[in-house]
Amino acid sequence: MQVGYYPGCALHGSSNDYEMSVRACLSKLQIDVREIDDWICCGASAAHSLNQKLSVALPARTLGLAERDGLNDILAPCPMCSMELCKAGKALAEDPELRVEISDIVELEITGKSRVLNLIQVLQEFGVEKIQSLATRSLSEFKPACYYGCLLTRPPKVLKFDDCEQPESMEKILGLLGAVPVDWNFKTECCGAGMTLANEDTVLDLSHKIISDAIDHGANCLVVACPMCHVNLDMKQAAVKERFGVQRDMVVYYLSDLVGIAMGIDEKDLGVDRHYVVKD
Amino acid sequence: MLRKLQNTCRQLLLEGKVDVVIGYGQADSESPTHPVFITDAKDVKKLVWNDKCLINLVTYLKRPEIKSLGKSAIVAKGCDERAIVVLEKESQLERDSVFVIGMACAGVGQPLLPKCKVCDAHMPQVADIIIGSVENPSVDADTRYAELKSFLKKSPEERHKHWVKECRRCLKCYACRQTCPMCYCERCIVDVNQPQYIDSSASTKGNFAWHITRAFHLAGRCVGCDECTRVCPVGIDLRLLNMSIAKSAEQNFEFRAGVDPDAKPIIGSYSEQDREDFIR
Amino acid sequence: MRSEASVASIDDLAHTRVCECYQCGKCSAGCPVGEQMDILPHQLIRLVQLGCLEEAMSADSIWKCVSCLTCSTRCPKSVECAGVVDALREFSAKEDVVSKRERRTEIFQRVFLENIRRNGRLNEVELVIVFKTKGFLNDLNVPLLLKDATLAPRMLGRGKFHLVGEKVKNREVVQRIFSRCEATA
Amino acid sequence: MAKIGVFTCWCGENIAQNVDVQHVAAEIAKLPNVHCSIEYKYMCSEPGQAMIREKIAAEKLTGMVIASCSPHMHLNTFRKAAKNAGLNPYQVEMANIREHCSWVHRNREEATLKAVDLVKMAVAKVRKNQELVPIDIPVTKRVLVVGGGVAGIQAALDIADAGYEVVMVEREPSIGGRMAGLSETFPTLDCSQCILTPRMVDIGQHPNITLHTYSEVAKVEGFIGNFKASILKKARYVDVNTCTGCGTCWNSCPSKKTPSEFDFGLGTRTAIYVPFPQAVPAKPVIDQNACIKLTKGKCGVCMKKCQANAIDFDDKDALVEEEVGAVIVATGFKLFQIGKEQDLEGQSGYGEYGYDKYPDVIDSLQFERLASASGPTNGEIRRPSDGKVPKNIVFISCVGSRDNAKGVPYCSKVCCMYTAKHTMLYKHKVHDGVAHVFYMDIRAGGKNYEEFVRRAIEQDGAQYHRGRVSKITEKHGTLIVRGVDTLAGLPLTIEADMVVLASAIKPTNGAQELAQKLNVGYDNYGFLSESHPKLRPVETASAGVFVCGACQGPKDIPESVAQASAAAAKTLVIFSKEELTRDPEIAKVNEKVCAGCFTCQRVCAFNAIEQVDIRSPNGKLIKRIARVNPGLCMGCGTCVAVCPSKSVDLSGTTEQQVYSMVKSLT
Amino acid sequence: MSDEKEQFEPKIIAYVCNWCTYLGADLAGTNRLEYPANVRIVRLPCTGRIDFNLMVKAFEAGADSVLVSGCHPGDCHYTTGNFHARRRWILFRSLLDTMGIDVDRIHFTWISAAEGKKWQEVVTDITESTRKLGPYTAYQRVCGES
Repeated sequence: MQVGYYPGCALHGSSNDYEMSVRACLSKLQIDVREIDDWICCGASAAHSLNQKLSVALPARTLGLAERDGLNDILAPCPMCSMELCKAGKALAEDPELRVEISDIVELEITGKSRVLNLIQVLQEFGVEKIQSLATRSLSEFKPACYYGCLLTRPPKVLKFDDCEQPESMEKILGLLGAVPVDWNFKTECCGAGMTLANEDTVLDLSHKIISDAIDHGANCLVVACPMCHVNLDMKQAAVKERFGVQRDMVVYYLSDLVGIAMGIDEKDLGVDRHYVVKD
Repeated sequence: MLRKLQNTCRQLLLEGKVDVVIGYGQADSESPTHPVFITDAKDVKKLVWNDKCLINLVTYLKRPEIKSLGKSAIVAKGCDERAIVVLEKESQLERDSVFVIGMACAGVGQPLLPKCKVCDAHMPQVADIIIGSVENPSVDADTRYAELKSFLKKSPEERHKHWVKECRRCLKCYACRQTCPMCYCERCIVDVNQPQYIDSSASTKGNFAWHITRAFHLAGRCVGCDECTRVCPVGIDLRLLNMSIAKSAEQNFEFRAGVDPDAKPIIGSYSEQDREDFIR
Repeated sequence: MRSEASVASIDDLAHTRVCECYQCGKCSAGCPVGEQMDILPHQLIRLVQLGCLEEAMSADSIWKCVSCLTCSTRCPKSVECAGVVDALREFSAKEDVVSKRERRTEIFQRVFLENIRRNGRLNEVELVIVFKTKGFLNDLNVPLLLKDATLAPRMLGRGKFHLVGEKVKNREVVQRIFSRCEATA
Repeated sequence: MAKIGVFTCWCGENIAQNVDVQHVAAEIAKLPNVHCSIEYKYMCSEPGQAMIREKIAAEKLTGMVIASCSPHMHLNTFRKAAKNAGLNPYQVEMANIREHCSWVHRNREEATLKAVDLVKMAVAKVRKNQELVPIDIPVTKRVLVVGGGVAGIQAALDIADAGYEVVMVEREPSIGGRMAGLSETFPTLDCSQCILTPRMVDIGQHPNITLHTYSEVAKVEGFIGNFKASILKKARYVDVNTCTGCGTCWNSCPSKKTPSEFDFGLGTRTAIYVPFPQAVPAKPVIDQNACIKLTKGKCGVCMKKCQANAIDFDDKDALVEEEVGAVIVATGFKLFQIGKEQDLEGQSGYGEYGYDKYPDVIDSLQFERLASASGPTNGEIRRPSDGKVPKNIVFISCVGSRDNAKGVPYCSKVCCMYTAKHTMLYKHKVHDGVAHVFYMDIRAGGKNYEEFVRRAIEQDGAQYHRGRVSKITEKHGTLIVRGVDTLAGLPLTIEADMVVLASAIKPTNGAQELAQKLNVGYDNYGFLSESHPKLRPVETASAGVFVCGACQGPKDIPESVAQASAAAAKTLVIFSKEELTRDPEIAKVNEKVCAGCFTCQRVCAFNAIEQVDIRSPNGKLIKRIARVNPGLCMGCGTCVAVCPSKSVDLSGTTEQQVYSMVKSLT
Repeated sequence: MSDEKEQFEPKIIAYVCNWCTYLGADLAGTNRLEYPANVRIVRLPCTGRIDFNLMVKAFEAGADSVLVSGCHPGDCHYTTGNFHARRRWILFRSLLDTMGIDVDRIHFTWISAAEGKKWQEVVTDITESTRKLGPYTAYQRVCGES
């Protein structure tokens, strides 16, 4: 089982704990992860804020590289990257003129045919049963509030993944591993995403709402599949606490953390110890 | 091929699958072929198959005297076969009341009949059994209607003169009607005298009206077997008239009579998008 | 694609037709940062419908937008609201009418892209430093300059901090892509 | 020997001015068969007609031509005159020498020449005219009414009261439809059941009405005046005739947990049940999926308890045939599904409103039940989750409606009104409560409607906010409604105890299938199509089939009732004669020469052509030929044009008539 | 003027449907819209009823031009008659063209009950264009022969 891999800047930067955990899981599942050679940044919100053309071209370059390496399925653990790649891919696949123009710009022939997957999709497609078979311990002590954020499901027309208002795919996976996900409200509400630096107030406010709703519904941890969400909910949790005073600390796991834990991977190898909020 | 043909027919008759076989017979290898109606398995040796088999035997299926013989098998070339498709569409025969022996045919007549030069039905399509095998060439519309095209190079006046000339020669023998597999009306319109649609006296006017009528009554039905032309004692080239409608049908409605058994007959169906550039 | 702001060029960029909006306000209702917006999403669309692009482009809210796509996702008329905001940002920056109060956000986006242009991938340390300086030069806001300074050591502690960021091998092509996109846009 | 009279009219100066009428008359007089040629000032005037009548009688005319105005103007006038004088009206032809001649040509000479030609043509035609008699089709004076809601009830009673038999088919165990479940009705706030139930009882007791409840239309054959409908009576397991409706059975039924359809799941019912107390018939049915006896084989308490021995567990579905002359479709509506599940291609639910997630988010029909005195809460507004009286309630209109993204672009028309009503009902019952309404536009066109909405706002203090709601979440049992007030330009978050969604109106299940059985058209959403949006609002493409109520489009009660009476009136027109008289100018097949290619059948827009087997006395098939059903033929003559052997002809415009007209111009 | 006497008056036969074009012509009358007196109308229920034989017959009867007119597509009183007609006309014209029959002498139009003006224009134009073409001697010669 082979899948192309697009870590994106975050996972090679401050969110390397996410990368550790993803890689640990996938290798345990014997999924051969092939990082796209010389991939470049997807441009994130900056690109589509300032230059639409760029917001297609940057992801297109990476897609082109993947196609060159013959990678049909690409895992992009960061939803922002994943969405930008999907969006560009769709646009290219549907608009021949654009395809010609962009291929010229990025100096690569692109079809836009390759499939871009987020972490959840990869786990669903390549391993739910496998995970169960490899599971060595039940996650029964975990009552996670699964947090999808914005870009795992949006825009639905492009991603066609899960229900964009009431998603359940994370709950399904974790449920199978013995965890008891709570039903709560803020699954798809935004945490402020890329505004962490540019507009912290927003981030703190939104993160607070999310964390406290999770607590209200009896969650004992949060589960995310997005580096930005993790930064805002984990790294910024102290600041949130300081400003709004939430009842208690919430450990924020990556989906791959819990899956890994279930399969008996050491928390260190998953990078869980690198989180800001840690279980005491 | 001939042996296989004869064996097939013998079996059909012996097993009582059919009561009569309509096929080609021939006095000697020099003389032209003629239709034979074989009801006794012993006689199958009378059947011949060679490039003198010009007749479209399908025309006999509509004859009451043949019908009265019971279930029939018919020897049909790919081009003749199309007539069966049309007759079935027009409720003139039930497909399973006829056993169609399709003959692979690369063309008949010495020299080759004009229709064979542009034939794309070397292999039968709907036959119950196909004897022999031969490459089925694809022929584009331009080639198919090439002769008409060159005729249309004449000015309207010349064309008119041409047909007036032809109509003067017409003997009103109605062989064109008799031989046409599609002419099955119990009372032909020329025989109606109240009102008199077509002047039945020997007049150019009447002949003119007749040939317009004959051609148009075949609109969307003529399969281009060209029998009308072949049997015309004075050699009027009626194919041009049949072709002009067939071409228009193919151009305007992507329709070719007898080619697609599932296609709606064009007289009796319509599309709201039919062209009307000529309508004010 | 048209290069100066107009209702048509905004429709083009956003792949939508603003004329389809019937002002139900669902976008504004669902916007996570609506409370902080001077001009609400549906009002932005209205301004574009009316052709009052100056007002729209110089609004704070287009920079408050966190691009969560909630508006576009829930729009009953499938108007690409977030796309329109992006288009407004692009034109606002190009025509230099960015609201004073929101310069920082625009600066951040620019710094981010410059960073990519140079390295092909994001160098976070560089991003933080350059953004902080440029941000400071913009508004001379000292507290903001010092904020998060404490984060750095904590991040280091967790090995989450690479002082030397990655660079892609083929950076020339990245730069060419940038210049070509800027040329055509 | 034909004796034709030609009457040329001056029409005062209208014709005479530009046409030399005397000359025309003189010229025509020379034609063969023309027995008399007369001109006169005003042929259509009484003296003119009198003269015509005299001539016909005196000269024993076999045909006549009136050369005057357009046949669209006076053909019928002169046909009547002929009839009164004993001449078959179809022996009358007209030459239009006014609209088509004197009025459009100034040159008198040319106009006169043309007039002569036109009259000649008419004479040539009339020579070939045949006597025609209007075709009479026997009418079965019974109507089938499909659907027992308020529309069906209205139509049925109108017709039954007029003295004709009605067969009513209702899918549910009781008639009453949606209206039976409503609390009070706008704009008068009168109790829905109080006005409807008496009408339901009338249906049950009316001597002219046969009622098939718990039944569906399986098949409909035939044509106007002569339909044959087969009706599927679903197994009821209760003999309606012997059952007294005493109630012992449902009071003793141990299976009590089934959610009540009538209360939209807000209450429960037993396995043997009447949907609601005022049901008609007041006889129960057994829900075979809930009944312990029918599912597990044991129990049968109801049978033991039943004094009347009305219960029969071996009951089976049955088909009954009904012959009717007309059909009225009144199948009504259902609500758009707000949750994830959708039944129509391209429609999707509102995950953002958490309808299937939060019990206190309900739809408008559920609210009607809560507000209804006969409802699960006896008319007290209590929320489903904990029975608490909601102090803050939010109503959201246009849920589904006008929402292209969810696949329902149209306006459901009644929501604005009933939402205003809901706020009033709520305020009248919960005086200290606050009712919020989120709306996009208020559509209150109708007598006393706008006033009604204003009353909700001004007197009962409903808080109206112009804007849609984006998301509903829940916190400690309170619903957090995130909306906007676009007029104030403010995002709005309201903490509500209950939310009511005004869900879009859709045609009820199976409406399309029924339409297909009746050859009635329907739109993308399954609403049945009327044959003309303005002038034929209750007629449909198939003659004798009428529509009324919400199955044709969103409608309120007054409209549905009005439309139902219209459908009844149209039906009574059909019933007003012993036989349907149809214009005899229709197609006819010459079966002797028809070759049976059935091209005519393919071009006929009215399915008027049938295939008929001609058999020898010993039953041997001779040939299959086409035959025209006079009940369906509309007389367009397209079949004539496509028949290669001219074996079909059109009475009134026969080939002979047309060709002799053309020939007369030679 | 003398040459006006000389001028050729074409004979035009018009086959029109009863529900649209015939009423359109009526309206032209009611509005007193003047046009040449060369047209002879044959009223038929529907363009669907108009067979190609009728057009041939018209020429045999000495028509210099034929006009066939009915309801606009979608407005047919019998819902689809004009659609079927249109399809036949498409095929028929190609046949006539091959036979060298002057297709400029067969005119097809859609004229609604409200288009009195259009009727006036169409008839005027056809009369004038036919006048230019001159009498249809070619066909009349055919009819002459025996």
